[in-house]
Amino acid sequence: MSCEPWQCAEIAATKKANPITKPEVAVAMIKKAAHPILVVGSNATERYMEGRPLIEFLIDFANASKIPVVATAHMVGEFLKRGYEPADFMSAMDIGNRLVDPEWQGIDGKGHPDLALFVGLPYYMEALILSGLKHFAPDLKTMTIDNMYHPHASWSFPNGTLEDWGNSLKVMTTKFRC
Amino acid sequence: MSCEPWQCAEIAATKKANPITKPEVAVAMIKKAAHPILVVGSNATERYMEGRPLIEFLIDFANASKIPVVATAHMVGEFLKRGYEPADFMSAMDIGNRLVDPEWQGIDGKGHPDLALFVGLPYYMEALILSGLKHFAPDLKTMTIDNMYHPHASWSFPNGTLEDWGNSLKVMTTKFRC
Amino acid sequence: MTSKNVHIKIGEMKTSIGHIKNLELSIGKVVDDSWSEPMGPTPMPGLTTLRDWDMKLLNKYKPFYMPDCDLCCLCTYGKCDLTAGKRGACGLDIGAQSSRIVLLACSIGAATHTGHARHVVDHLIEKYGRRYPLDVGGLNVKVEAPVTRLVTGIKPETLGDLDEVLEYCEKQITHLLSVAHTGQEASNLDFESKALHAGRVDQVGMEVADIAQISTFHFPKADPEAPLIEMGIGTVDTSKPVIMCIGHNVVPSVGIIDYMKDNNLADKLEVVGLCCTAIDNTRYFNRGKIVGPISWQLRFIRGGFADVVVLDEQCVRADASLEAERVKAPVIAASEKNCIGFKNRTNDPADEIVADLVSGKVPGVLILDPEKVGEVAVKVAQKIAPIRKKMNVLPSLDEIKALAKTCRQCNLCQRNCPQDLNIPAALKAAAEGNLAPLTDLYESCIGCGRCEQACPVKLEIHSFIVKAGEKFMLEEKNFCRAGRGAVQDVEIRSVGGPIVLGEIPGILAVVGCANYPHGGKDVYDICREFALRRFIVMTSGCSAMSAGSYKNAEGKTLYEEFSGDFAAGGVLNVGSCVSNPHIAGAAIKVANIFAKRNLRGNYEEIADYIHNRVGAVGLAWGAYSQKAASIASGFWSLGVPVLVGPHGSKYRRMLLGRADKKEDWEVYDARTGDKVNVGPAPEHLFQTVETKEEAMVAIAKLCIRPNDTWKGRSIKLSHYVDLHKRLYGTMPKDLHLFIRTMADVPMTMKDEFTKILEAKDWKETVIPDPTLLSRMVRKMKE
Amino acid sequence: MTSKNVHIKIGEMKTSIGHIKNLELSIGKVVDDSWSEPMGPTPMPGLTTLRDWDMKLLNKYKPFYMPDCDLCCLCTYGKCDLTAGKRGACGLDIGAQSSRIVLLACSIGAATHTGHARHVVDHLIEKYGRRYPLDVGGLNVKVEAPVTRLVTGIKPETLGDLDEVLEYCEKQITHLLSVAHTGQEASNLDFESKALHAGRVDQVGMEVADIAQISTFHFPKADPEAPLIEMGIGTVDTSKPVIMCIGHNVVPSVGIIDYMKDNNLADKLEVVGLCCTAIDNTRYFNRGKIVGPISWQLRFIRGGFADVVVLDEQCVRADASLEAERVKAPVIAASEKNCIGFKNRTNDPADEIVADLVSGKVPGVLILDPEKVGEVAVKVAQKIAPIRKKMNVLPSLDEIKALAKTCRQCNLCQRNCPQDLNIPAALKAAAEGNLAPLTDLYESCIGCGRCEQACPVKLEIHSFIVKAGEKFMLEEKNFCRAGRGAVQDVEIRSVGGPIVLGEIPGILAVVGCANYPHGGKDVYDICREFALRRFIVMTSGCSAMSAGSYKNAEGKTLYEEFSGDFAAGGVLNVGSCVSNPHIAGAAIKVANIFAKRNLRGNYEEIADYIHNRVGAVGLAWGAYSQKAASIASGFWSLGVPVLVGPHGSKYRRMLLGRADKKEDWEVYDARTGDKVNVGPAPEHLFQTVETKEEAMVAIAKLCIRPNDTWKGRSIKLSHYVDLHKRLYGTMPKDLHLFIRTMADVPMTMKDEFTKILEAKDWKETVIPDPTLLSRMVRKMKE
Ligand code: SF4
Ligand code: SF4
Ligand code: SF4
Ligand code: SF4
Ligand code: SF4
Ligand code: SF4
Ligand code: SF4
Ligand code: SF4
Repeated sequence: MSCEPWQCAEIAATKKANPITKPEVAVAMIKKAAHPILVVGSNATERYMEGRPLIEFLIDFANASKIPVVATAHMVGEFLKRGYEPADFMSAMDIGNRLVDPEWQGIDGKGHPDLALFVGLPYYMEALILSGLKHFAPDLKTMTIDNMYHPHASWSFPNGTLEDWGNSLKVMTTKFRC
Repeated sequence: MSCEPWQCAEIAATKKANPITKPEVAVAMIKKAAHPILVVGSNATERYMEGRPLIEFLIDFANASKIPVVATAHMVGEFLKRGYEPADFMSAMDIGNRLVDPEWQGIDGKGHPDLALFVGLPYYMEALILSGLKHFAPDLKTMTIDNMYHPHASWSFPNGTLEDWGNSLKVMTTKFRC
Repeated sequence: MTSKNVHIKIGEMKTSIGHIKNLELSIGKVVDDSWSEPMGPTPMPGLTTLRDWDMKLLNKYKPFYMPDCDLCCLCTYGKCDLTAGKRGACGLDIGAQSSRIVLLACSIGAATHTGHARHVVDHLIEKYGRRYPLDVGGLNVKVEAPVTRLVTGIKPETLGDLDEVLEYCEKQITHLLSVAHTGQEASNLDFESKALHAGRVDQVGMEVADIAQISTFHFPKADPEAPLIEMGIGTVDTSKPVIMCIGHNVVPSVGIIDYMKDNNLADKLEVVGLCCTAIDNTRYFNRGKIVGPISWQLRFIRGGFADVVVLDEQCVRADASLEAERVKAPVIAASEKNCIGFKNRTNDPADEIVADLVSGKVPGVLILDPEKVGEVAVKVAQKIAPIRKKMNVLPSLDEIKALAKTCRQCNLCQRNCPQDLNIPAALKAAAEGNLAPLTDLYESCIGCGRCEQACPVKLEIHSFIVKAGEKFMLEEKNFCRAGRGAVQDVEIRSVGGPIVLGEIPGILAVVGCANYPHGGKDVYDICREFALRRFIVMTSGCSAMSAGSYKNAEGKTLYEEFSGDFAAGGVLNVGSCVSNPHIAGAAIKVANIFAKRNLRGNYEEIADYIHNRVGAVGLAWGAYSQKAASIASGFWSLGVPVLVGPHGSKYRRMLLGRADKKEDWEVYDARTGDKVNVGPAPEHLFQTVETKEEAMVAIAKLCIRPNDTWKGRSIKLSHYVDLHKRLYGTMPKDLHLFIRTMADVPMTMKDEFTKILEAKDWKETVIPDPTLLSRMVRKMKE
Repeated sequence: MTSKNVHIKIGEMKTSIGHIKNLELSIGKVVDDSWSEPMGPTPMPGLTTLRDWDMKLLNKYKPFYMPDCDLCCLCTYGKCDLTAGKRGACGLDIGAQSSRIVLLACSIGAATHTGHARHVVDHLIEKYGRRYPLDVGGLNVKVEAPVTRLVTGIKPETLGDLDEVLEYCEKQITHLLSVAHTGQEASNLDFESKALHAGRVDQVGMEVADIAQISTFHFPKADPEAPLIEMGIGTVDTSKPVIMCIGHNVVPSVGIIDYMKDNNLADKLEVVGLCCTAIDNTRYFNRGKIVGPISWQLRFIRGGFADVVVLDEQCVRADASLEAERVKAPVIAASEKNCIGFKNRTNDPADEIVADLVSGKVPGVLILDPEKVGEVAVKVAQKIAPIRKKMNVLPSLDEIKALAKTCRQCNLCQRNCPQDLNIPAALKAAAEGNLAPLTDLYESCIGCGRCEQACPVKLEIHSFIVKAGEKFMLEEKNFCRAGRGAVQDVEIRSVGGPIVLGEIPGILAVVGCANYPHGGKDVYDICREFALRRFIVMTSGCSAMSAGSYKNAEGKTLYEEFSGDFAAGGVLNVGSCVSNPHIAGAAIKVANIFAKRNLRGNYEEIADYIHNRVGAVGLAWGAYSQKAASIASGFWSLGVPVLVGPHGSKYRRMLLGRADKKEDWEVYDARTGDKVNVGPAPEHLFQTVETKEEAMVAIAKLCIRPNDTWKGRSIKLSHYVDLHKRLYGTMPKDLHLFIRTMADVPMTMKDEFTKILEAKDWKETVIPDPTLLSRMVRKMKE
């Protein structure tokens, strides 16, 4: 069941995410990408692990991996408040819509992202955006680093506990540090 | 992929069949049933293994297991031609419709089937009937002994080759014989 | 007569009702009581008017649901998982959801036919005026619109009258669709009742469309000897420019044909059609040709035969324009229902459009004026034919063999093929130089192209199959009879008795699309079997084409072998999809003309009559569409059983009787008021059958009716037993349920039957005057 | 004035046009030219009439699709796997399929409103006659039906006129639905254009429904001081018999209220409503009470408050009757759209029905006569209240703690909860005696019951939450303002200028259902924020309720704190869902009354005006339904942007502008014909926002329009910047796109802006007279 979609009805996918069995694997895949981005949604301040909000784990991860962050909703303020400046901010729909445009040259203008990581959007919204990308951005790879399996991504962590999640994020951060 | 639905679009199932990994397991489950039936569809004379039509494997299996056979479409004639008398014959929809009626006492009038095996219907038709049973006959267990994974069944063999299939049927037959 | 929008202007007038000055009137309706038939109880029925009747049927034939999906995704409270009794966020369960999907399909179907009718009627009113008289068969057809009269209580006499009928349909469709909204109906049976209502409305919409076009375009008018039409890819003269029309709405085709006629080009180009437009083209123009059913689209376009592709509405492949572009055939989109993203050129000069299309400046245009479509299509075809030179994109046989070597044997094509065809094996053989297995797929392939979509190495599998089957394709030279339209009143008078008594063993209506499990031959075989058994066989749409696409031992097609009369052993093509109400209409007219039952707004009584007395059964062997769902629903509502081929299981809901439940089969005897058990006749209202053999046995059985005389019953049973023995290799197991007295037993089978009846503890019963309606009981009067 | 079915009978008459004998006429229409406004170019638009306008919008705001499912299962050629470009058996791809689903949703929505209007109008015509005059605001509202005039070119003056308008809608809906049939439209943009058309038709249907009921039932007529209505479960006097009406169609409720009034029972029973019926009840009867939005159904029924449950149409839980049965509250189904399988008792004597319901012989009945509904509901309530004693099925707190111990912590409830609420954790705490986490879920729970459906040990989780939150529930004592209906012409005259110039920073319309991500408080907060900022805030439907369900520091609800005027800082509840066209109508009237643009059949020009000049934005924070989709579509078509809350993403298609593509933002300057870049104003047409903070920033920004004067622009920007800084903690990054000249820069922000503009290499530009329509360019004349 760990690779069932987290929300019961999110089943209708013929092409399903490869499960990420170990955080190390995710890191290896991210390292292969030339233009990765990380999209962070509004749950970043609502989910807590080890008493710390998700966003703090993500800041560590972003600092270590140097992946440019796109903050959605009002998350930019939450990042800034914590001393991290996202590369950009816009609504989740806007970033989704740019990612399906093959002409878009990325937030830095240096090339269309080849890997988009997602984390912290409401599950169903993230699922829908990943579906949009699966269908309409065939050359883009997508990965979620949530603790909920997302069938529409290219790669997804399986469903897991908050502890698993915290650990995965920390391992990934460490792997990038070293 | 062996437990993907055989036809690409047959994915929309939240409750999916447990795969039958070995024919012995299927035999054990069948043996537990008090009132099993075997529904045989029109592909019984269209699929061939080892040069013999599926129906011949099924006659052996039915003879060995003593499971009463319900022949659909015009299969009754094909059975009779080969010297086997099915317990009953009716359209696939009729047997499906009776199985969802909790008052129905089975083809022998001795009790509602607790396990319905299906084999040899067109894949999509079998899938639909199994779905009808999953939704509307909650107390009934269903099993397919085709070589195509059927998500709507309770138990299903994974997708397999014709050789696998022939072997499974033969093993099952043997297990009942002994 | 009713008429609308007649305009009267009165400068000044003094009358008994006062002094009128400057009155301008548009007359809504001039009341005329020349139609003396009294109004029945249910004219213009609303959503619940016939609910009691529906529930009678639904209680006898309960829905069996087979959800295609465990979810509902119709609103944003969802998606909801409805597996096995779980309710969604709106409280709905899977049973109600399943019936809602049926309602949605039937509503879409009814809307499609009614929208089609609306377009045709509005166009014809604009062209010919509201007062243009309807004429579907002159004096031979006095009951010109049996369905409309029955449902609405209106007797339409002019085009303008049809407007009012359509307004009724549109109102009902709006209500019906609204019931599919979240938070409306909670009961699956009420959803089903509404789906039946959609079927009734659909029949009216179709009837309106067909009688409008028959009247104005002078299609064959109830003509048993409607011309034989050339059919099949092999009949197309490829030395001429070829205009190909795909769809269902004949209006743009009429524009093309008129332009050709007006410019003396009738023999200079080929106008060929696919799907129902093909049938209606040939009702208008007997030099038109029929390419084939819906599933022939890709093979004809890719084969390069068409120089211009004219697309109207319904059943048009969404990629038809893209495929046409590949072979450099310009496309004209001619319907507001299918604009394909093309620029609307309706108001541009024809020659400019022609130039743009011939030069390839644009691959296609939208033209919503049928006359302009005619001019542009013809001119483009003439100019481009010498340039295109019938360019095609089929690979050569050698290319196929070479390409087949790149196949990865991944099975994805087969897994994406709705027919589950063993393509990998065929390609393996092809790679080894043997094309026979590919050729073998030709007959079963429905031309959907899904195999190609799935192939990771982009093999054009459908083209491979078509090329491998090219010999068959080019040999397709057959005949279809142009759609005859309605059944004549006089025909009803002569066969009404034998039908109701059961002496004509049944009416078999073979209708609908080409989503066949193994190709069209089954349709031919079934039609021929029952024509030889002297049933009345009626066809329409793609099924009418398939029925005519095979030949007997003497090389004669079905329409050559059998007469087009509505009579025992006749094979009648009534026409296109919208001609289907002539089939329902024939049954209705049996009740009205033969049995003298009132028609007008008298739905229940007529349906009850048909259900218990008219041994009609519909077969939609390849039904695929929402329209087919609503057409079937119109028949169910009249109590006429419908069979579908295996893909019809995907309608996800059957209406099944339970022969094993004795209590389900009681009717009133109208003479006495007694309840009489009449057995499972007919056993089902909607049923999927797997094989042609099963279909044939089921057809024979489903023609049995409670009202059969002993003579009629014995004839019906002998067909049933005969087919059952031949195809099932044994006697039926339910014969005892159909024997009321020993006189019912077929002469030659007395001994066999006696044994069976004894074993089953059979008891004699009476032959009632059957009805499901308690108000029909006449006891008091007797 | 138009009127229909006036009947004239002339025995004999000689006139200049001849000798007439026995002529009976029903007059279709008496032409009267008192409406002097000339007819515009597009009255009664068909499917393609406004396609060019649609394509202008769709080119600027391109669809972004997020399929909910990789499949299409709409016909039996399928199911088809459409993943990532694979085409289905009909040739359709996922883009077209996605847009087809949008069309289907909008068609269902339009059909639902139009069907509702049809029922209301037919009923009222039967009761009051076709000639009953329309009056939505006396002399204060001369433009009584702006949407109808705009779309159809008809100026309705009587109930009978509305019939004609609805016929137009029904015709269009039939056509639109038919386009969803397999094999019709191939282009996603053409599907989208048709979805926009559905939105236009939907607005007309809604307007018809509301003006009919306002006129006949004497709802508040454009009254800014419509009464304050008690709202919330805490306001219900449970010592009285309680009749609860759920749904959208007020007609049965009127039957109940009239019966109470006629029998001097107005203060003897409580009539409470849920969903839009609640709002319309209170427009009719200011002692009616509002329970709450759609999501309050389960809590109110299970809480035992209702003695009789009357269900009409739309948004009614499919299990409402089953839940009512649990608390022994009889059910009356009062709509043909929702018969719930109950026996139709419409023609039975009221007292028989009452007896059957009170005795519990039947759990519910179908009654399609609103007057009989009234009598039966009241009598049953009176008789059963003493018997039921407000029986409820909520568990006690101790029971919850005990039951929580049986929880298996399997997570299935959470995984089935649309809100993804952490129920397992709350139950763990409850099992340990701590109910606080359960109570915390109360505000976010939308009462869908899906959690319970999934629970393997059948815990009634929603009831647990309600019980744990009971204190909040019983404290719900608030006010809603009764729906005021239209905006007065004089109001338009006084604020039209400030709106168009930009000095009133925007009109915020907060509409739609209660599928909120975190409860209704967000709605209140957003409304209050913008009312304080002196936007005009308009509300309707469930959102109007949520807006009134919270209080400020002084204990005042929103409707007490702010006036009901259409003026800066006003908060107006226009009414129920079908009152939404008063919002669109206000924008239309700005163009018509303030700017003197012709209205009649002049859709493009008015939409172009609104899109470029009227800073209106819709927010449907909890939109869930197909109706919400069509309502939004009606706004899109007028060029008004709509925001939805996160669940709105499940509409699966956004219409998004690209601020980063400079070339997308050019308009014509009507004065010169020059193309002028006006920046992304408004940036999106349909957009999902995740959080209330994001919504607020987006609202401020989306009110910017090309036509803003420098003063107006600087006001709008100052709100945008202020909210952005507060909620995003930083300056907007796109300010340079909105500055035309330095005069646009808000006074106090000169320095900040100057730095930004320098960094962005900004250049001054002009403020055009903006239009997307080349024909509006006046250059030649100047
Ligand atoms: S109903 Fe059809 S389209 Fe919807 S989820 Fe199921 S399979 Fe997919
Ligand atoms: S209509 Fe009902 S079952 Fe379907 S998605 Fe919406 S809430 Fe769920
Ligand atoms: S085109 Fe023919 S072979 Fe290919 S998927 Fe369709 S039916 Fe199967
Ligand atoms: S999908 Fe293509 S590669 Fe795979 S088996 Fe079929 S033809 Fe071969
Ligand atoms: S109902 Fe259809 S569209 Fe919805 S999820 Fe299921 S398969 Fe997909
Ligand atoms: S409508 Fe087209 S894509 Fe959908 S199931 Fe039918 S054939 Fe497949
Ligand atoms: S009732 Fe409340 S807790 Fe239960 S699934 Fe619905 S929103 Fe979640
Ligand atoms: S579904 Fe039931 S058992 Fe499972 S965690 Fe939720 S409340 Fe507990």
